[in-house]
Amino acid sequence: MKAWLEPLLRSRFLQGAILPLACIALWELVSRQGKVQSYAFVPVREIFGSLLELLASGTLLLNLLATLQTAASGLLLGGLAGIAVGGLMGASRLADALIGPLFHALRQVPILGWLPLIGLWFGNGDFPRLLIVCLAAFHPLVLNTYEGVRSIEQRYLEVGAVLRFGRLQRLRYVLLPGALPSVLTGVMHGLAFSWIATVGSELLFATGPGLGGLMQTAQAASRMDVVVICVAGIGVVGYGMHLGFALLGRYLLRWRSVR
Amino acid sequence: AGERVEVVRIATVAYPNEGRTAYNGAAAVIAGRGWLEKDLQKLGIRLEWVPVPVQSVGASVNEAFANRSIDFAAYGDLPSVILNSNGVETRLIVPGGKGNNVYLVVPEGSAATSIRDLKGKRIALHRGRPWEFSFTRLLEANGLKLSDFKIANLNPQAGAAALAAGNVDAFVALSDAFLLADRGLGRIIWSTKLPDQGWKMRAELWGAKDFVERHPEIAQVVANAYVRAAHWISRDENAAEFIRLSAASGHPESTLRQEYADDSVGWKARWEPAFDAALADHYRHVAGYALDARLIRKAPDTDRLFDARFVRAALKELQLESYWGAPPAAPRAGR
Amino acid sequence: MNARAGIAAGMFDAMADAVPAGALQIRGLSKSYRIGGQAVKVLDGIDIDIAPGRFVSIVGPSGCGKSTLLRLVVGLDDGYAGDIVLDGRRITSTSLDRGIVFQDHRLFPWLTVEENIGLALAALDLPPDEKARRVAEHIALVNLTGFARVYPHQLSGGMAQRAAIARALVNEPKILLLDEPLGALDALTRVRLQRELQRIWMQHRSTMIMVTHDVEEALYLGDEVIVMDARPGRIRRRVQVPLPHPRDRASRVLHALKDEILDELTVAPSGPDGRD
Amino acid sequence: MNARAGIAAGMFDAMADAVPAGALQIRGLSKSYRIGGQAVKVLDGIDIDIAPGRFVSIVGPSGCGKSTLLRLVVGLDDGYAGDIVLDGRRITSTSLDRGIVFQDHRLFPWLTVEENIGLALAALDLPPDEKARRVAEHIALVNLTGFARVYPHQLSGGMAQRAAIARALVNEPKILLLDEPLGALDALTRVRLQRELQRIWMQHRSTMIMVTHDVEEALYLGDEVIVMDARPGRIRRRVQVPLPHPRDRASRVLHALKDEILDELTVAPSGPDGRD
Amino acid sequence: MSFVDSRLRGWRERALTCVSPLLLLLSWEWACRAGLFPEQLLVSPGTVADAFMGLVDDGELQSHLQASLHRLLAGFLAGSALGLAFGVLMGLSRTAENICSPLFNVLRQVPSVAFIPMLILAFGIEETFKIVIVAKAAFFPVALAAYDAVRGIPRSHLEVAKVYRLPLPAMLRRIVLPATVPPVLTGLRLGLGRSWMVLVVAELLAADSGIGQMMEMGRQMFRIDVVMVGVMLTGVIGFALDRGFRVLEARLVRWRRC
Ligand SMILES: Nc1ncnc2c1ncn2[C@@H]1O[C@H](COP(=O)(O)OP(=O)(O)OP(=O)(O)O)[C@@H](O)[C@H]1O
Ligand SMILES: Nc1ncnc2c1ncn2[C@@H]1O[C@H](COP(=O)(O)OP(=O)(O)OP(=O)(O)O)[C@@H](O)[C@H]1O
Ligand SMILES: [Mg+2]
Ligand SMILES: [Mg+2]
Repeated sequence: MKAWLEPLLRSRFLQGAILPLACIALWELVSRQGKVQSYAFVPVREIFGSLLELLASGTLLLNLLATLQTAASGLLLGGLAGIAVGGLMGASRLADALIGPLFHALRQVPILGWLPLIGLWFGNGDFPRLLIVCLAAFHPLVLNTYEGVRSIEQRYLEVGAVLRFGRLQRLRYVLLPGALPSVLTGVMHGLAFSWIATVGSELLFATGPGLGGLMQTAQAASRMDVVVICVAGIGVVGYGMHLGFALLGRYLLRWRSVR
Repeated sequence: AGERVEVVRIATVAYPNEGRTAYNGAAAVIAGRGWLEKDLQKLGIRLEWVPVPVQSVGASVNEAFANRSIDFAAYGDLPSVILNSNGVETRLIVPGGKGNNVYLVVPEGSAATSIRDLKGKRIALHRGRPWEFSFTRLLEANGLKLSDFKIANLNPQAGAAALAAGNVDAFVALSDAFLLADRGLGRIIWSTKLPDQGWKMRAELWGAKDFVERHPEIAQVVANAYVRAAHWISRDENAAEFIRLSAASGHPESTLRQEYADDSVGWKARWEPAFDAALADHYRHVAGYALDARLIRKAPDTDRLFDARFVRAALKELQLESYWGAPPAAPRAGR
Repeated sequence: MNARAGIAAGMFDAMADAVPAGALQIRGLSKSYRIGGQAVKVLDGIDIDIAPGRFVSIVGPSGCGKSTLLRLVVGLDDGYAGDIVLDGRRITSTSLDRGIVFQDHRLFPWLTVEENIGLALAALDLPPDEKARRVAEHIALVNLTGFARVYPHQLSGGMAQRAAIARALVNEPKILLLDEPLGALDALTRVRLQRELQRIWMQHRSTMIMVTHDVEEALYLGDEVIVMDARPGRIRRRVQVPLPHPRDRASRVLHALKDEILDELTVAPSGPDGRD
Repeated sequence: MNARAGIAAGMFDAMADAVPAGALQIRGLSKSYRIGGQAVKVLDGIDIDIAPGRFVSIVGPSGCGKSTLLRLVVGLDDGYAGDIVLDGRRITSTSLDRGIVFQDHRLFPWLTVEENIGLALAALDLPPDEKARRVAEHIALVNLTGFARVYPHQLSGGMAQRAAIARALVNEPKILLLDEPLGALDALTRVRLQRELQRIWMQHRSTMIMVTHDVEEALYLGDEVIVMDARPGRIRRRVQVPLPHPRDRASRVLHALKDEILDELTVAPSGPDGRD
Repeated sequence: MSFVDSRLRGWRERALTCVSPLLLLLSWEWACRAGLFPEQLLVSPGTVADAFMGLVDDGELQSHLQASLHRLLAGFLAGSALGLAFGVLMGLSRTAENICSPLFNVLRQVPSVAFIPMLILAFGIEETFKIVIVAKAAFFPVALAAYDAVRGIPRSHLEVAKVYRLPLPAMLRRIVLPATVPPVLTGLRLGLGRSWMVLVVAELLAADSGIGQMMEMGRQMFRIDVVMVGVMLTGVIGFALDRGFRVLEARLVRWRRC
């Protein structure tokens, strides 16, 4: 191997670029196969042109911000509620026995099943959509917090008992930090789910600004280039948030001795 | 008269557009010009548009009517029949004109030229949506049934992809059909534009029966606005502007223009809010179809769903009685 | 069992005030664990009386139930038969009066050394700077100055053990249970900490019970050395150490006692099943 | 450093066959850890030569880097400066030739004692019944018969340590590194295991390096005792023990050496920063 | 003694388990009787039961259920198995992580619905396509959970494996698997939930049969009782599958002290 190539190939950044570039190349290849393929696989050059256009007009940014806002509020509200419920279920057998069955059953009901009832209770505005996003973030955080709390080693709980921690202290010094790795995994899930739920609900019921709406309109117009840009934008922005949380996680879990 | 009304809620199909909510059809004009808002304001009533996403208009509006969270709604034919057959009563206040076209598209290379050629083939059709009815009337006219085909239940986006990929032999579409045709991916072999086949997909203004009965004066104001909008749109000089407004739905103006061009129904006549025999016939058919397809358990008497008095009054008030020609022989109006 | 406990507690409640602080009475204590589906007796017929302010060392073969005994006394486990009574009250749960240094250090991996130590003060109502002062003082005591902000995984085995000792000492419990607290320490550090333990014990006149495998250490610190037997864990012998504190390590008495105890420990065990 | 390593490895490769098995050379070894953002030197300028089949004991203050040294020798960490060369090859990773008993026992909580011990044989190509035989034999060796099917959390501290010893011994490594392997054991068990270690060592003529805080133990077992200093960890002294094995614990020579080493360890340390 | 105790506790817990579903059922019935909501929208449990029986008699429910369960199981099994393998690979190998993680984390954030046109081009409109969508929904949460779980294995465990040079299969079976059981099972449970959801969406957008299709048609037809049958059914099935995971977990982490 050439000497200059080796460090390049080792760089994390470049390694990470291999697959995306390969995907783009493959995409381009497919798009050149014919009319039919270029219907869904729009040529890269065309996409790029539309991207510049969307950026210049500010459309992309505007819709992106709207989606971000919904997703962020959903993640925050749903996530906090999830941590609370999951922590409660994990820490108390009684709560687990009481809430658990209902939660696990309801959790499996697809959101579409709830739509008539949600519409019935909360009408047709922005709130039901926020609720859907909240639920998307809620489930993984309940599950992961629960699991995190349950997997805290008995010996640490015993230390808490010896030091006579009150409920709050137990929560703050033992349960939360002990469950933190798992909670952070839950946040990672919740991040993606709430993001997906935001876009998905916009796609299905959008009437206002948002990437999903933009995509929906573009789909109606058969502007597959815009659809692809939206998909890529959704992915990339989601990835950006993922990186942010990953960084936060690394800081919060600095006490861990892992690989 | 009844208790005091503070707000009138009208559900209408809406699209996200440039970061704002855009309405379609008459609502776009009414909302854009602020007509209804002003008129209601004079009565001390607030107007609230309730946007419903295009993907689930029927179900959302029906639920909203049942829940009394809206007073009026502009939406399709089949859902209102379903709603009424389930005991939630609504009234057709202002007919929506002659309606939108439904198209049958086949892949570019297909040899099929009529629906009969497609017998036994695979057709993409989104079940339960308003255009299903138009399509079944086509089948009926040709002595065919849905069960003569392999129906692939696909939403319009998936249907377009499936047609492009050659996974289906035909695709029942709205004006998106032109997008496929323009790209050379599909060919339109039939549409409701054809002269002898007036089975366009309808959408009209409906009002909750309770509300209309208790507050006819408010219903009148609303009807006035819709008739006025129909009149405004139907004038040739406003056609371009209307198409521009409608393009907010994402459908490019070119497809919209194609949708309206070459139709057996002229532009002006297309928007006539007429309670004519064709309308009554249409709804009878819808109810019959719904019953046959077991979408409902008992068919409502559709003629009783029409409340023509508001349109009549509106035409008079707006002095449009002769605009669309002589008032047609009205069907038995409700009550 | 609950009913019995109630009566016992009531009985002792009445005498509670009369008994001075830190007096421990263990009567007919036995404890079983389920191992592989069957109950195995780990402690059997333990009777111990410890007067307040005494220093008791426990030595015994590996697996004889020393740690189990300490767990019971500190109140972490109430599934036993017999009575453990502290100052006239039956022990039913933990208390800040009883501190313990676990055999495995059990520092919370997510807290730094100083946070771990400070945690022992969390349940106390002290001003923050007083808490900080005490923590710093105890970090210095176990010679971890400079490592206050370090996480447990960055500590050596001995350092972690010292941090655990600091955590147990910092809230000055009336009874301190130490489970091989100095096991992982080098001779110098060990001697220093023995001296500190003794100083603290004499200063607070607290009751201390220390498990150790170092007979010399047991004798140097203890007023009494309890020698245990394994399977099931029983008390084999109780050796009084009739010397004043602080003691001279080279004392002849200590050496004689040491040989005696070592003999005791190294003869064939008298367990009923003869294993080990 | 990679290039250097390559050259060094090449050089030693050539001599590999000439050097007998289990010879360890450590040259100019130093190791730093990042603590709180800054690099702290933990080991500095360590030079050690260990001939094959030798038993070397290491003693030194808590935190002086003994465990770190063993980690490096076993090949778990290659972020160091200097060379560690085994039988002519630079150590770059672990090998079945090198076994270790960690200071914390590191039994897998989800495996029973026998599964934990059997794990050490997973990479060996032995028939299952031979593996089972060896495992059973080593369980008996550390006196855990009857506890084969028990999970680690059901063991006492000393029992877990013994299981860890069994795991390290079961695949008969050429070099065995022992990090305070007998620290949590009572006198009797300890003496027994010392004897077993010695027997195994003499039988296999393997090289053993043992960290211990018990100077007597270090001298009783070791051909050589390395005394370390803290901050940074350095070698302070190397004491040869000129006695044949097996030895008499009461030997005058041993006692004299013991006093000498204890003196060495208990005088004020000569660390450059004077801490500890 | 403690044995009887734990038996009693088991029974008590089982009894408690029924409390919340029963409460929900009761309040539902009460809300219907009190007429809090229009009867067309909040149908009573009795009506739902009738609708259920009706659908069962027609055989309609069975065929929908069979279609959905087939898609769910095939998609979930394929997706989660791949996700598990992929997550473990990324967790164990730095190179794999560096190469795959950006693309993985980008794709993870994109709703399946957005891929439908591309998936149709690639997989047609038959079962494969639906199964692929479900598999995708299960793949990502499971892969992420497995990856995080493997990354979270304490260094000390991995070091022991290294010292004994465990071959990969032994390493996976003896260390990676048991060390990651709870978090991976949590990932599987999440993945299952996602699969259900996406399946129903997919059936709604592009299918002729299945519980999702049944619910959507029920909604279009304003038959909320049919929708509720779907809701109850998905809930009960999901709950049963979830219980399965719990039992599995209990067996796999027997070693843990509680
Ligand atoms: N949680 C448990 N479940 C089952 N058995 C246990 C449990 N804890 C301890 N044991 C058993 O109880 C016995 C005594 O254990 P204990 O830890 O009290 O011994 P020890 O005297 O402290 O020994 P060491 O000196 O080795 O620490 C051992 O045989 C052990 O196997
Ligand atoms: N992972 C780590 N990160 C940072 N510092 C570490 C790490 N591991 C060890 N150290 C530091 O290295 C020094 C030496 O640790 P080591 O474990 O080698 O000591 P030791 O000689 O084995 O002590 P002991 O006798 O107490 O076990 C200590 O000061 C410790 O704080
Ligand atoms: Mg113990
Ligand atoms: Mg060490």
